[in-house]
Amino acid sequence: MLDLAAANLLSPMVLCFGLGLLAALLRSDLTIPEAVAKGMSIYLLFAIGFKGGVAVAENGIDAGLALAIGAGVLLSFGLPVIAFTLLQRISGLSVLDAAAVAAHYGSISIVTFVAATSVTEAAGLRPEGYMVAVAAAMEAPAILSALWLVARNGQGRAMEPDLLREILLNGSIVLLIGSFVIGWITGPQGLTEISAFITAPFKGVLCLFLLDMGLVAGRGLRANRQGGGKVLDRGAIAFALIMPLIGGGLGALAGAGVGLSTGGVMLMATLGASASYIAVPAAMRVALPEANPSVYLTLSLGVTFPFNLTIGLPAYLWLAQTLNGA
Amino acid sequence: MLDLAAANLLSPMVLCFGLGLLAALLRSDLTIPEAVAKGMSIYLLFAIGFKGGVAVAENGIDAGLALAIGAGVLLSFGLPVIAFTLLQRISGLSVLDAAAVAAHYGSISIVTFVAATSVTEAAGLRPEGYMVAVAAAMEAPAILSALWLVARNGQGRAMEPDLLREILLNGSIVLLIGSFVIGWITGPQGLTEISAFITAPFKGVLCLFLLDMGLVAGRGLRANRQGGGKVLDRGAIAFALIMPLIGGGLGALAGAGVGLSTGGVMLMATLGASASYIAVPAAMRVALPEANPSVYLTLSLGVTFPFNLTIGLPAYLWLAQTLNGA
Amino acid sequence: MLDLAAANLLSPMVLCFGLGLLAALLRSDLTIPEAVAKGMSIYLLFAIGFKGGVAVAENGIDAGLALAIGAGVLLSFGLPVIAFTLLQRISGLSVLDAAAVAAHYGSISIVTFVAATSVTEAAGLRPEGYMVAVAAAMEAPAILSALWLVARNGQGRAMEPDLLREILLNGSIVLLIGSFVIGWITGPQGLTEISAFITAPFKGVLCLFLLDMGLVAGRGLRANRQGGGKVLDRGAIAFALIMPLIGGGLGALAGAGVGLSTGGVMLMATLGASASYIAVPAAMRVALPEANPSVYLTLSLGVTFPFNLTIGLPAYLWLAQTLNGA
Amino acid sequence: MQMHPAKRVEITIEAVMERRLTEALAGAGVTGWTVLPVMGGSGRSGVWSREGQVGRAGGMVQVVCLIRPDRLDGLLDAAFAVVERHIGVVCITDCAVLRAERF
Amino acid sequence: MQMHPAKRVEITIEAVMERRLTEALAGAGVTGWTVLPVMGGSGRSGVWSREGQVGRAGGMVQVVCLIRPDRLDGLLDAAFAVVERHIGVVCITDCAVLRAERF
Amino acid sequence: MQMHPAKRVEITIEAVMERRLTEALAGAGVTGWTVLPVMGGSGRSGVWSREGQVGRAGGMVQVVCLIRPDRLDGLLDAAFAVVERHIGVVCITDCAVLRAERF
Ligand SMILES: Nc1ncnc2c1ncn2[C@@H]1O[C@H](COP(=O)(O)O)[C@@H](O)[C@H]1O
Ligand SMILES: Nc1ncnc2c1ncn2[C@@H]1O[C@H](COP(=O)(O)O)[C@@H](O)[C@H]1O
Ligand SMILES: Nc1ncnc2c1ncn2[C@@H]1O[C@H](COP(=O)(O)O)[C@@H](O)[C@H]1O
Ligand code: NA
Ligand code: NA
Ligand code: NA
Repeated sequence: MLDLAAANLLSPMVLCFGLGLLAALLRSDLTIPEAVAKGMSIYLLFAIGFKGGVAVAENGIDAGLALAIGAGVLLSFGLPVIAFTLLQRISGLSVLDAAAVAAHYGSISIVTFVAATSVTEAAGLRPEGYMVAVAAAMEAPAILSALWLVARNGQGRAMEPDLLREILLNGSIVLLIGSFVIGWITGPQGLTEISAFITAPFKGVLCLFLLDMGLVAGRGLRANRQGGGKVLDRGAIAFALIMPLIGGGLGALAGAGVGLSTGGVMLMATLGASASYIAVPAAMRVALPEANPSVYLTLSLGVTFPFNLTIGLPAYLWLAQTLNGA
Repeated sequence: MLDLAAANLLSPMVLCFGLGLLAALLRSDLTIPEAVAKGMSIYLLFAIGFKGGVAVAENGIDAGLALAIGAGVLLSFGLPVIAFTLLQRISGLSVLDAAAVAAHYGSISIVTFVAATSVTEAAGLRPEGYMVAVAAAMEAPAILSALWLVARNGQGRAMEPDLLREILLNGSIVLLIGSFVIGWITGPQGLTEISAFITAPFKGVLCLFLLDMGLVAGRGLRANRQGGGKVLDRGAIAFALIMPLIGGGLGALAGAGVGLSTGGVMLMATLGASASYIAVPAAMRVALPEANPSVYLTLSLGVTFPFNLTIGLPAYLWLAQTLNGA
Repeated sequence: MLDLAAANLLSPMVLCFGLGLLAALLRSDLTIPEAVAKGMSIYLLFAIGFKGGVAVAENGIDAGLALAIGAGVLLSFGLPVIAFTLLQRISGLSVLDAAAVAAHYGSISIVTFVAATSVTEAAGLRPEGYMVAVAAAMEAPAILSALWLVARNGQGRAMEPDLLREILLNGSIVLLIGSFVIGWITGPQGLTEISAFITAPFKGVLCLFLLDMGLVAGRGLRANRQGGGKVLDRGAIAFALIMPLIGGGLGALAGAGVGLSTGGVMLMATLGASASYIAVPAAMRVALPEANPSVYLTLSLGVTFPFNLTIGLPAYLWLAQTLNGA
Repeated sequence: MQMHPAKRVEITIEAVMERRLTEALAGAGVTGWTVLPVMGGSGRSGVWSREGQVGRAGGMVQVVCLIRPDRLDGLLDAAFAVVERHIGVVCITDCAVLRAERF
Repeated sequence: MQMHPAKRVEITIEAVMERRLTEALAGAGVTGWTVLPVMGGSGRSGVWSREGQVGRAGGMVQVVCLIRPDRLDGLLDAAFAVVERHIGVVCITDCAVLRAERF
Repeated sequence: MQMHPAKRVEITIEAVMERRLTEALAGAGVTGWTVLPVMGGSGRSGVWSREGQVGRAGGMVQVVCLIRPDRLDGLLDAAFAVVERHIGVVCITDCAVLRAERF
């Protein structure tokens, strides 16, 4: 496992993230235009969804898909409860802040997922193509779970009907599922047509995208530090390092339980371990505007994302290999 | 022809457009940043112009070029008259609106042209490289034609001198002709240098671009529906389905008449059939500001573009093959 | 050398720049969105830095690196003095304007450097990978030199401490050095992973980027002409044609002096010859706001950049070959 | 040139709330507004910028409404109901407009 | 700090008309303005947004002019001649500026 | 709805000066501002536009501050110290704000 970790730390992907982080912490004016970053994330979602669909078209579909989605949805509903309880114990966060953070950790980070795919491929594994559907299915339930936690703690309010539609149809879910279905329909032949676009340059785009993630995470950390660092206590930071291991462990168990391949188990672990930093923050701004965005964004993007990218991914791969006896 | 149509409907290109349309109609917040969409369209224009120029460099130039351009210009001048007459008969549009719509149908849609190129290539055809020059030549005449129609109907006004320059030198014409000339000058050797950029990823970029077109068209349709749907009567919508067939038919005849290859005839049909949705709308906002943009954009982008992309292209291909006895 | 120059003039790169220039002078509305242009420049910097690092990983490092950086820094400090003296003699520019211009010519233009790399490769040369580090090292010293010239001429003021950090950590330096280090660490294996992204499409992206440079330069020239053309006297324009030859000559000598390969000498000449148009203008707006940006931007971007791209690069290549007896 | 007194209301609000705000405005009979992009800012909830998009999911926007003075209260009530729990600011200025029939 | 009374004129207009407007302003002797991008809006001609660029070819922009009060009429006449047949709004506010020599 | 008098200060300045300006504002105790992107403009130093980025390294931005009237002078002093040697304009308008506790 240490070899894996070392190789991962020295991959262009992780180094690019590190460069972004460093540049931001040094207050360099290096920035990637918002439109370009959004363009790259659209590219990555489209490519990964499409390739997942093609894999399903090639290998056919089995009960595994339904089981995996079911397990994923359960995880997404359940993890926030664990996260919330943990936060209540080890951090001084308010109920609202703790619930908002919990929503992030039940949901998933698609970039972490993309990076994990890249790691599985480097390890010669071929995860189930439908894992992208599982990823999409896990985005939203955690939000409902967190709102329920808030309500149960006496601070609930009616959920705006429109919000649910917004969450379920948010851009990244629609693009992921849509390109998955397109890949499924067009199959390997469709892939041949566009693979020079979605396969060959994929890793390079991911590197530049992670450079931007590093910049954004670094700026967030700096802003947090400037704010006196009081926003986050040690308990909360410990949470952001422990929770991915819990989520990753449960994800791996769930994946192995529903009979996924080693690559699939690794991806399931990653989904459990990763924390949203786009869809859930947006939903929280609408549903729980009083929760402090610095808290959940710093934890999710500033602590857990780098942790997963550097240490988590090799650990989940190792876990998957161990569980599946590979 | 039905096979062609079915294959076309299940191509990644058309499915991507459909995904965009669906996402917009479901009110998903999926969007492609304006700058990225514009970047993709610059890429597509540059690539198609360059490749056209290289094809001319390879095959040499003949009288066909001048004839094809002549035929295209005539079509672009003539089609608005047909369109205007038809609209006056079957729709309730005002003179100004009808003339504005007519300008769009005389002119061309470069994305439809790009998609058509991709269809001809899939069919193993090698259209004349100079068809991109024909496309560029057909953008502007229709606008003059429409302004003349307005004047003849007693609502004319002096045409601003600057407008003509703006139309003739609009970005897409300049880029298309410019890259065509560059491709011509540098020839196959120039293509070798940059083909990994302009050839390999071309189709994939086109897919993402069509996703955006679907989003934009879908939002337009939705806005139109919200507006009570009163903007467009049935006659106008029927027009948007009939007119491309007329334009496509005349285009195919003109193409066969000047002796183009089957691929060239197919592209000429597409140029006749397609309706502008960038250059002409901009010109109309300046020259005929009282004409309602919802009318011409909904017809051109919301009805005719999807029609051409899905049903039109295979039909024009079939027509070209029939006419050229291939 | 004439062959070289002719081949260069008809390369897609130079023709694209010419197209942009022409489009702008004709007042076409062709524009490349700012975000896309910035995205392309990030891509180019990342790719060139990374490939430089990989080359160093492959060939190992030697005393040449330190010597070349030393020579580059000296040039960057020294060239502004020459430039300033020359301007004082042959142009009517004020002390502040002359110093600001001098800063630009001591520093470097990374796009010219990228274009030069592309020329060396076409000539079958393999310049030292660490030349990108030399390029990064040469950005800043010229600014200090120019501020010192201002101070010596009695118009100095305290340099804001923050400005130095801003200059040294400006985005392009950080990205260039960062990706250089990443390429160095990951070596040829890292390159294999992402070469479909950073190697194959490189030249095509460069073409589109130069198209944008042409547009920007052309608009600048037009604005300058509209302003009555009085901003720049003949002496200043002569300077912008002579100075690159001086800088290029000294750069070539320095490169040959520290024992660089022919490709390396050519790049060193290019660094000496090229004038900044991003980092230095930004620094000048902060440090010498009274200096007229039209002056330094028109000279650097409107005169020297096109000169280097078309005539300069083949000349520096010829010079390098002559000096190195190749 | 004939000018007509009006009010200019400028609402700076999170982008995620834009649709909700404009729907509330439309609900209150306000049919004219213009949305401007915002690059960054600072307030009680800290400093943010569009490029370091941490702290404001998707950033903020500025919605500008020109309105007849007698319709101001309706607009403010509608806007306030949306803005209330959220960060952001509302600024009202006296102004004059041409072509009063548009407001 | 010394302030000088001035007028702030804000013209929201289609992007295709921007050059025509600023040329008209320059023709009327107005040499200072700032152009702001517009993301979307709503008016008599419906709702539009920059991302769903249907309904406004190329979107709209906002041109802001600060001007000495006595020059307002010239500016409005010039602007109105361009804006007249087109969609868009014009809003005039009293303001104060520093460094009056610039206006 | 309860409104409170305030001042709206709009500072158009080169993008390279933005951080220096906001730091000066913060130093003068001003904690609220909004930064708007600028696409182009014209002034004594000529015409420029973001796409033909020659003439203004990195373009300009507009910083808008809403502030209690009694704090205006402090703000202007701080801003002026930064803006003084640089191109750009400052425009001050009377306005009203909701939620006065924010200013
Ligand atoms: N006094 C102010 N002047 C201008 N903009 C403000 C002011 N206060 C807040 N804002 C804007 O509103 C956003 C949220 O402010 P707040 O609710 O105070 O955190 C800030 O990021 C600014 O964009
Ligand atoms: N009352 C208003 N307040 C602010 N902006 C407006 C108003 N009315 C119109 N606009 C802007 O002007 C554009 C065109 O308006 P109209 O000419 O009414 O269709 C709209 O899309 C808005 O951006
Ligand atoms: N009178 C004005 N009204 C609005 N904006 C102005 C005015 N004068 C200058 N500006 C803005 O400030 C920038 C620099 O102006 P200047 O310092 O006069 O060159 C211009 O490019 C405009 O964006
Ligand atoms: Na998770
Ligand atoms: Na047509
Ligand atoms: Na130099």
